[in-house]
Amino acid sequence: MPLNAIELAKLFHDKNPGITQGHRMCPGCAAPNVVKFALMTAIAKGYEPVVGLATGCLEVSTTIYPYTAWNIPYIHNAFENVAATISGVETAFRAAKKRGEIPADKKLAFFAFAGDGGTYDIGLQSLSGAVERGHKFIYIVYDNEGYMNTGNQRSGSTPPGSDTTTAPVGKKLPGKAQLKKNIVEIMAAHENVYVATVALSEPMDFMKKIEKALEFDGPSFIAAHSACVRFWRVTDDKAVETSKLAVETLYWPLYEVERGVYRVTKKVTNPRPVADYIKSQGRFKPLLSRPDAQEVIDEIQEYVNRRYERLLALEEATKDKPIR
Amino acid sequence: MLESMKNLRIVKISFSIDKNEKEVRTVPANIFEIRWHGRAGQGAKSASQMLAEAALDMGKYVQAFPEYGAERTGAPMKAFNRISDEPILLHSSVETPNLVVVIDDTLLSNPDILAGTNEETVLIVNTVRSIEWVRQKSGFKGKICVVKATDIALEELGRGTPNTVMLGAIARVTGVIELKYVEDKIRDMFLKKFGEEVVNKNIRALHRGYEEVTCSA
Amino acid sequence: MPELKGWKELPIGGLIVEPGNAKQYKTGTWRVMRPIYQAENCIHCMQCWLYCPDQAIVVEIVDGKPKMRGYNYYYCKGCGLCANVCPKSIDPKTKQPAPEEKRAIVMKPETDFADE
Amino acid sequence: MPLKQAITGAEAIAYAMKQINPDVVAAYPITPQTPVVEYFAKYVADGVVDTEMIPVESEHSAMSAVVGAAAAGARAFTATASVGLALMHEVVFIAASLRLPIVMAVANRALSGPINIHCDHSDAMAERDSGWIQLWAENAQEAYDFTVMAYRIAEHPDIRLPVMVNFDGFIISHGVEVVETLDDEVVKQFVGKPIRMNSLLDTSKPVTYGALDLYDYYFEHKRSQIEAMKHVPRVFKEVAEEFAKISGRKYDLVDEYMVDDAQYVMVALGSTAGTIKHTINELRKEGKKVGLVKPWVFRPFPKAEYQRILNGRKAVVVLDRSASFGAEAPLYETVKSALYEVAVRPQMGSYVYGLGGRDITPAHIRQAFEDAFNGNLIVDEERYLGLRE
Repeated sequence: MPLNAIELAKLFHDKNPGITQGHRMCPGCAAPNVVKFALMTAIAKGYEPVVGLATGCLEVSTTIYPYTAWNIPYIHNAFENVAATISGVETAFRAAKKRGEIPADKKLAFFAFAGDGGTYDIGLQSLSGAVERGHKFIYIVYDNEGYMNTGNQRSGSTPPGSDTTTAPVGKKLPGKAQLKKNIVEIMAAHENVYVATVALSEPMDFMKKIEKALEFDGPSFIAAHSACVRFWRVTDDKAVETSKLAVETLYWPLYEVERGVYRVTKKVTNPRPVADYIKSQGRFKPLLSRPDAQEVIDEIQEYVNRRYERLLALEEATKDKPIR
Repeated sequence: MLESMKNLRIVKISFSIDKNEKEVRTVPANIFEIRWHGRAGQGAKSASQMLAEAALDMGKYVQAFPEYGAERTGAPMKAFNRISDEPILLHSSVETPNLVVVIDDTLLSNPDILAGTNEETVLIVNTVRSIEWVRQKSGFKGKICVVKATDIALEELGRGTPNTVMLGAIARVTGVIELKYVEDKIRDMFLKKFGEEVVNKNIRALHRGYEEVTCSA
Repeated sequence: MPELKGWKELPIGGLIVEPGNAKQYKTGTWRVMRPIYQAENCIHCMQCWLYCPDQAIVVEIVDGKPKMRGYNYYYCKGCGLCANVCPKSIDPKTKQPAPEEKRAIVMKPETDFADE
Repeated sequence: MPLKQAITGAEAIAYAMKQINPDVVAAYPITPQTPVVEYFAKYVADGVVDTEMIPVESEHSAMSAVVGAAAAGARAFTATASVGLALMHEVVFIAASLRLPIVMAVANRALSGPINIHCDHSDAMAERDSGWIQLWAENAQEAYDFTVMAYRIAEHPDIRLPVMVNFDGFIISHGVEVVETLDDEVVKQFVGKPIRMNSLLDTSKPVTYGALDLYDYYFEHKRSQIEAMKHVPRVFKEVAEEFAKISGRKYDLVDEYMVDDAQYVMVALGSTAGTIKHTINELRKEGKKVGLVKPWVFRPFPKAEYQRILNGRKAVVVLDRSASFGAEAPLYETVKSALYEVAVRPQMGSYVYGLGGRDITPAHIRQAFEDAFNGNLIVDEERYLGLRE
């Protein structure tokens, strides 16, 4: 039976799914839901989650001493090393199991959560190393496309034209010029890995992918579209709506790569123009008032179109051809 | 601090230049020092280590350490030994060796060979050439011993690795190690990995080094 | 705020050994808009419960089925995401925002409740 | 039966770790630490230990992974040197502040730049305020012994701090010396089972590691870290006493060599202390009243011992294998500061030597002692041994 809101409510209406109330994330933030969806799936499937967190909004807001919004084992080490840290925890688990110090049937699920800064940028090496080594863990990036914890600075994930404090839209420059780094492909290139994109607006797809990750014999990487209502300059109630637009415009295509086999999990036959997504968010407002706005939008649209075509082609080409 | 390390006494290590001439030499403090010259990859480091292990089995205190740079295979390199009846406290490099061992005679013109030597120092060279040639090439004033270690190794082992032959020569010339302890080491190192035959070949090479080394008067 | 403890009374390493004690922390004071639940329009689809980032939706199981029972205002930060994802917020015919009296969740300014 | 082996310091440490058979080792190779990891990897490959090894992609991840493993209750080990330790720097502090009983061997090597692979102490000195216990080995024997002792200190409930075992790069790491190793069973008994606390794997008692600790609590947590260090001398002595029973080798916070009647006392860390002892033996034969006080434990600094031993001596000469640019060399500064409070302050001299592996010989040591004999020490003058002017 696939997980859905009704089933989950029955399971979790009177208990916290690892993360509790009383955290201090901004009202309407997408990140707590990314966590909730992942952990509810794990618990519903009989796993006990153990969480590692990279420095970032989620970390800062959920563990302000002496309070913790985690009722499961939790470790924050530093900004750039959550993957290495959780690889140590996971290895300790294997060591303890091997030595019979914990029961052989104990099912722990190791999660690492990080923002895009801790994933695309400063934490990329640690992530790549841990995935290459094949630790059994699920790495989830809540991708809000910037260093939002410290007030909206540019990251490798920030899209072109988005106004940030370190790549602001100015009189001369139209904000960040570079395309968003394609972290999903980087991670998929590790080959013995399960990689997927998810969005809050597609909870069933989200949870199915977490389920797959839990069952995958090796590391998994999940990229979650995660609106920062504050610095994307949308109203507090718009996180899910923004994700929906991202999916419908193909700005955020939903797909998975399992050992090199591509599968587009949500086919969008009549995608809406990317301009709809861009125009829905205040972070692009300064861009839109520039004469070259259309050029930037066209560039993104062109990229989005080509990427989707490529994904469909890859799906076709890699069908039943796992790399290992 | 170990009890035995206190009250160090001066000890003398005796070594023979040849069978007839016994000589007692007082080495700096109580330590016999060896400097090895070779090329990286030729096995001077392993030889110095094996010598240390054999000396340890004889109840000596030992050190073996190479000099490290960023050199690659073929570059001139040095390795060192210290051997003593007492615990060795020194951790500086060997400055005035009692014995200089040259694994590769193409290194003889290198002035490093002579560094810190005097007329008391002994030089053992792996070469097919004569003692006179070595003296002329190196300008060394003290006792020179030569042994065709590579040739012997090729004959006995089928490989030009002169280490065990050189150890035989050192045993003969200095007495700081004795053949039977080196034999045991050879057995330890090769028996499990390569079997009896390789052990015997190496022991033959060791003995030939001992027998065939020749020294200046 | 709890009483600030001296260094000898704290667990070592800055560890927090009381799991999920953030539940003591009231985030309801952050609210400027208050969601008002209109039970008569609710279809109990659990979308509000699923998406509430602060787990502030009260649910009760009746005959094996989850029923929405309103809000835990101790935690609700008033983001309005629940109202946004609520299917009753949209008129199924016009696809336009439904009139307030037809909705299951209505957002009201917190100032309306200043006398409470 | 104890076994005398001619092995390198690196092998001695790996051998101790083999006997300890830790749960997790995460390490990245770096000269001159590499053979430690290589020897241990071979033990793993041969099934001599059943440790889980994490061949990480950097030292930063090595320290991060052992932090994760230790927080999960594992007995964890890593090893590094020089810039590798510097790359860990951030997480080195975190390991101590999370109170994780990790053990790390450091093959001391100069920090870049320019790049240099040889011994000096600048790497470990840069971590002296990181909250780690620092043990300093003079030779391969001490490197082995300290590694065997380390977990007993680190895991002690009054301490719960990581331990760094320092041994000089190349000189000790690659030098073959005689090491007397203990029986596997004796080491196993001595080290005992890990004392696990607050494990992340204990899902019945979930703990939060690494919370955001602001100005209302951070200071209190640091204070309790300071307190843990204060227990180290007592615990170290207890562990050392027990270790003496199994090994016959007696350790203390400081190693006192010929100090009873010494008027001129030298202070130095690591392998150079051996060369100093050798030189002291020679000078004693010449009737000179010389001695050495070597810190076996440098963090926490055994201040009381230094005050007790050095009070009233004629002169104290401190040799540092690292510089503190714009201030006094670290060991000198520490010793000098300790002596501020003694009744009769000795003359003091600071000598920096051996940077980047520059050799230090008995002649250099003699030179520094000669300055002391001649009353030619200036408290505020830093001098250099073996340096070309």
